[in-house]
Amino acid sequence: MDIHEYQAKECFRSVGIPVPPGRVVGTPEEAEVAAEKYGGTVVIKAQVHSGGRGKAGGVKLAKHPVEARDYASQILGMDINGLSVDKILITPAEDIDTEAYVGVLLDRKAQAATFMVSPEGGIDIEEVARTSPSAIRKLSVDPRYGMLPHQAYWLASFLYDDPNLVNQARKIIAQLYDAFVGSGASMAEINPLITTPAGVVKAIDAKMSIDDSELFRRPEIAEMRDTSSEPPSETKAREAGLSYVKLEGDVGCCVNGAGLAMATMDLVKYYGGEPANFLDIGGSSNPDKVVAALEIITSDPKVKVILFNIFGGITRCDDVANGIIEATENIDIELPIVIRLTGTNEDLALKILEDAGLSAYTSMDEVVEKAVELAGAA
Amino acid sequence: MDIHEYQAKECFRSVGIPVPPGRVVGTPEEAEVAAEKYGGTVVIKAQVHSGGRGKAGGVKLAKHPVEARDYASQILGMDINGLSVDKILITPAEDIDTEAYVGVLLDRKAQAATFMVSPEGGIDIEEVARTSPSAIRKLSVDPRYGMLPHQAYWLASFLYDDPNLVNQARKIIAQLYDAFVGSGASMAEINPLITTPAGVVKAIDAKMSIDDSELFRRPEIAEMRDTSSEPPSETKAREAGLSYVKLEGDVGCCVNGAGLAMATMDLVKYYGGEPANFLDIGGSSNPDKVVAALEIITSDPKVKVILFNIFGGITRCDDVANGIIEATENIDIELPIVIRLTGTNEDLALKILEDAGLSAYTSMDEVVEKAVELAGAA
Amino acid sequence: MAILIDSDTRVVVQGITGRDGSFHTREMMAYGTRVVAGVTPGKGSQMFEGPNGSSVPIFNGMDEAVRETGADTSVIYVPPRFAAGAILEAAEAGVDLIVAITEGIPVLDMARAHAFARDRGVRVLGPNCPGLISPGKSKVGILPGQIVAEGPIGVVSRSGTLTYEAVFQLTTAGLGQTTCVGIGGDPLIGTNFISCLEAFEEDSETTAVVMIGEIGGTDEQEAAAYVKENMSKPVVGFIAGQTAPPGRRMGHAGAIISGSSGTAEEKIRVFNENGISVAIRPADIVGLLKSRLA
Amino acid sequence: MAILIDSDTRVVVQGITGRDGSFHTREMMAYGTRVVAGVTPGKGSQMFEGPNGSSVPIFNGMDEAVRETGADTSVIYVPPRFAAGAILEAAEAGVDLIVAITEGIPVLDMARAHAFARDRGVRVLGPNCPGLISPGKSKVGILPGQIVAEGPIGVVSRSGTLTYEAVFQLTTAGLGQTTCVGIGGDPLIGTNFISCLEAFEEDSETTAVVMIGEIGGTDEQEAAAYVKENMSKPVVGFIAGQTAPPGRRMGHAGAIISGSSGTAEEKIRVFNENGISVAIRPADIVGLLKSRLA
Repeated sequence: MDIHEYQAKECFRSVGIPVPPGRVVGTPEEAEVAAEKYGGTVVIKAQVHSGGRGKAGGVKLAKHPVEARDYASQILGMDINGLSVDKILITPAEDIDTEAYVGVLLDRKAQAATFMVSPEGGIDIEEVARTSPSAIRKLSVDPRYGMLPHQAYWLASFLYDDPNLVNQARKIIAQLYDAFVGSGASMAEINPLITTPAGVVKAIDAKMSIDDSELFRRPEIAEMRDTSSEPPSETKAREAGLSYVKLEGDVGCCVNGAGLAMATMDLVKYYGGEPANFLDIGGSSNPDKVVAALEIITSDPKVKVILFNIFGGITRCDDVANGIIEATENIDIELPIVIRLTGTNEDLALKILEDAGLSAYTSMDEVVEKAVELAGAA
Repeated sequence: MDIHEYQAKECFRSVGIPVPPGRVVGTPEEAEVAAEKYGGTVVIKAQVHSGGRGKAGGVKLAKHPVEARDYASQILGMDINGLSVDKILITPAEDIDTEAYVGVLLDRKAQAATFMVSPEGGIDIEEVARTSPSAIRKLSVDPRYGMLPHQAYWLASFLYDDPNLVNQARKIIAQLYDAFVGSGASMAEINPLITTPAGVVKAIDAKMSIDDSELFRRPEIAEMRDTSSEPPSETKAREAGLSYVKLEGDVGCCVNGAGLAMATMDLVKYYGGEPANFLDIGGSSNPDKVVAALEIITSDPKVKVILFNIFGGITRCDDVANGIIEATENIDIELPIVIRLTGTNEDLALKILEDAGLSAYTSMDEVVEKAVELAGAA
Repeated sequence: MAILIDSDTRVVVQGITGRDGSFHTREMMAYGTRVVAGVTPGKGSQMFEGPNGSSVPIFNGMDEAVRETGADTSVIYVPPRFAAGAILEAAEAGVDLIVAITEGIPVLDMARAHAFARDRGVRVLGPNCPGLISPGKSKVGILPGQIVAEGPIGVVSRSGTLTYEAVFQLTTAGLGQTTCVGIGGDPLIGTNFISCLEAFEEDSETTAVVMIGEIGGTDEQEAAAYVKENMSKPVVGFIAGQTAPPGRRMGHAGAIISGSSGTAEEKIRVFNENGISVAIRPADIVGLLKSRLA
Repeated sequence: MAILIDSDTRVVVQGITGRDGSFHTREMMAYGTRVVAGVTPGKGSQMFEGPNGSSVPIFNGMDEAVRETGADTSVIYVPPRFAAGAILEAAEAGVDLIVAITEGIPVLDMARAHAFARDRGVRVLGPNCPGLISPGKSKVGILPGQIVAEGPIGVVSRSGTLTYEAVFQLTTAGLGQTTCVGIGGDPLIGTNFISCLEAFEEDSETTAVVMIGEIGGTDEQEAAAYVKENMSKPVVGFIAGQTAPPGRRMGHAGAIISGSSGTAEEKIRVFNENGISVAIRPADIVGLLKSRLA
């Protein structure tokens, strides 16, 4: 789960990282008041879960409160990479001497939190890692011992030569690790970490993603979720315990298992269609889950056909067939439904479905081809 | 550093261990008020850093507030193993079904925090460990991973059979580890851990020692030190940065190095005397430290002679001799002083001391024999 | 022959009395797996009733379970909140293989648990995996026994039902399996593709391997390099998620394209570069396999 | 021959610019120790001025210091607050021996640091120890070079000045030393008596060993059992603290009688039972040694 810049900054502050003050507002008037309060030049930043806010015009410098209000009204409501801006962060502008990059993420290969730091700030770290790896210093933190003092120092001394700056950065790096672990994060980033002409090191941007699996034990972080930044169907799917990602196509997919769901989407594309979604209904034949899945899929007006692809393993196909029938009886659906059921007891299942007037298949290719054809015809 | 029962209980409460409420008071009247507040029977417990409080009469059950006041006036001012009681803890008496023992200390061999638990409570764990080791379950906690859930469960299931009690004890054991690490303790003990007839597990006694080396970074715990429970000379020595332990003899010892200081005390005993103290003035020749040491030694009215035993290693003996002379000039001492100085530049040092009219030796045996003789003659 | 488990494997089920644990324990027993013990704290000294009047002793802890029954493999069906702790317990109790089925274990918990298992030389499969099955010998986990058959093909996959899909096609086409291994959909897993490929390469009965990957991470790319360097047996691959958008988690916690890395396109390219035949559709797997084995 | 350090030992000083660090570095250099590097974060690329115009490069970190100079031994003079971190850094940088002089390191910090060093196979001496000296070859720590002499006696001790006392008497009596090792007065130390006794037993030049213990713990008792089982060379022992009261810390954090365990009386008894000649007074050590060597 991504959290907003202002939330990540709050988290950073709580572990002691120096972060300039800021105020989150939702109207141009509030922006003006905040700018007045800080005095001087302020930065206005769109709070959306997207990179490239600056390029999209979502970050502006305002020299006085009235300008802040004007920019705020431009940015609020703006669309940035498909996300609508409804909150902006107002912070006093900082004098910047240098910019560096400090980030930490869970590295799969090292199986550990892994820092990457670079004396060049404002960069795309992935791009730099590819093009000039020597501009990055990398360190994995042994989960048995945590961040050791000399490791923080070693990273910090890659950013600066001045011992005073190294010392500040060393603390910030150790604190960033605390924030990372303390929040159950999968990624945390300060980009840029600046130095001011007075020799002070500060984090002026903040980015953080939380491991979804941590949220059950961190209700205060779970509450940070901004459902306004995602399609309502995704919110609903999460509440129903379904894995769902909205896409732009017209073939609604309802599959058991994440891998099979992806393979189904790929096959839709292969046959010339466009999947409307990723959806994993999990391993049960529970009709309630199927109902929720159908409601979510049909709430997308683009969807023209509903495609079930179910592999009955431990759960028997006949049970799944009965579940689908019960679900479709409880909900009013105008769209064509095509179903593929295979695995244990598939013959029985096909008969049940056909008796109920539903199109049933055992081949994945066949059903997908049919779904794409129906979507094209609709 | 030992902390009082009520302080340890506060620490236990802060990590979630169920501890009955309690109030620390210093007068019989306050004891009556506290007993009134709790209603019913209360326990009155002397707060001194000593075992065997019960046997010494420092723990009483009072059935009503007036009785509480009476017992309080008996206990306050009482002498328990040489320690005067000036604080008592009033807690509501608990119905006790069973008593168990749970303790954790830093084990030298395992180099780790090591738990010992026993289904018999109120015991002397050391005694039980010697006489019936099978009555104890022991577990060392790997400092790289901390207390693992199944380890806490394994310990708890040695105490109880009932899964409900095991579950409560499991949590308490994990919390005790948190308290131990979180306070920089070297020992923490719940003795007894009780169960009530209603099936609730609670800690009704609490004992904790803090590693002195942790205090610099735990000011809130350093403040718990109760200097009223130690001789003023020890308080003063600690403030002066000297290692000092008051004993009951009459030969005041001033030695550089802890091992040599112990060996000096032993030699005093060997020659028929009794050391008045352990004192390690450390490795420097700084006259200020010597002055502080002399003030501390002479504040003990039992002391009849002052014995210096200094081995000049890196610090040259002549420097040390000059330090002693400067110190003795700054402080008025009536008692005889005998000095042994050996090591680098000892000849030079002896001459300096003799010129200043001080008795100087190079043999440890000689100087100790002389000191014991002087103490006997005084 | 088979890899990782066979008919001698002695299995202890952690969380045996839970809904999933009890269901799948009966499935495993019905398949013929030697389930020798179960663990549920607080239910020690009870018996778990298996199919056909069989039963399995339940213990309060893994230590006792392993000591009393000589179990060498553990399978974990406990909820996410307790699952990393169950892995630590199993590793300390000294089994050789821990199969962690549970989905949704916090990744930082797993970083510690993997380190702990590594310290003790214990292999972890998963978490968030369907387990593994050596047809006709033993199954540990949740793979459906009825879709597999004995034969010469090794299958290794990050996915659950997609593996069933592939295995079912193999079985239907008469291509039985030595062992089918689901390595799990989490970002930090204990046993990766390479380690399974190594085992299949060494296994004398395995003649070819099907490797089913997906978006996210670089495990497939490293495996591909391994295949080129070290495998004499043909490998057919499939990658799910060609249509997945970047930055979105596709069900599995590990199935996410970060920036431009971990895409299906990249993985397919690397497979092709390293001599792995890539099936564009799951239905192509059998054909490619047959042509490689011909 | 000698144990642990000799004339080839290449020493890096952690905390070289501090008061104690700079003083003892000059002492070590004057004695002939090969001090090849110093470390003080923030002072990298400066030079440390040793005696007689010699100098030593200073580095910001141990990693660089070891890489650039091939140091194999580190000695730590940094304050208690940073000392455990310095040990971790040295262990990670890959020296073979870490001599931790600092007194007052939190014991829980040391539990982690010892585990870390064990993980990496690095020996720690101390903390809260005076270090060690192989007369005529090298000294690492704070032992005064002028009281030792080359010869056949191994000395191992938990104490500082009490060791000097014993060593000085040996030297005065014409009994030089192979190596004198102070293992430290803390409760958790990296190198115990046994490990030094083992080394002395193996060292061809050592003919007898003096072992100086004190109250607290059971290291001496275990060492005594080791001596009986494994040592062919005579051992003379001394235990300080016969008059120490129970429950009080006698200077050293490790010198404390807990309940009735760790008393001098018990240690002396165990020494006697295991064939270690016990000196009742420090002055008796030389005589006992001579009679055992006769």
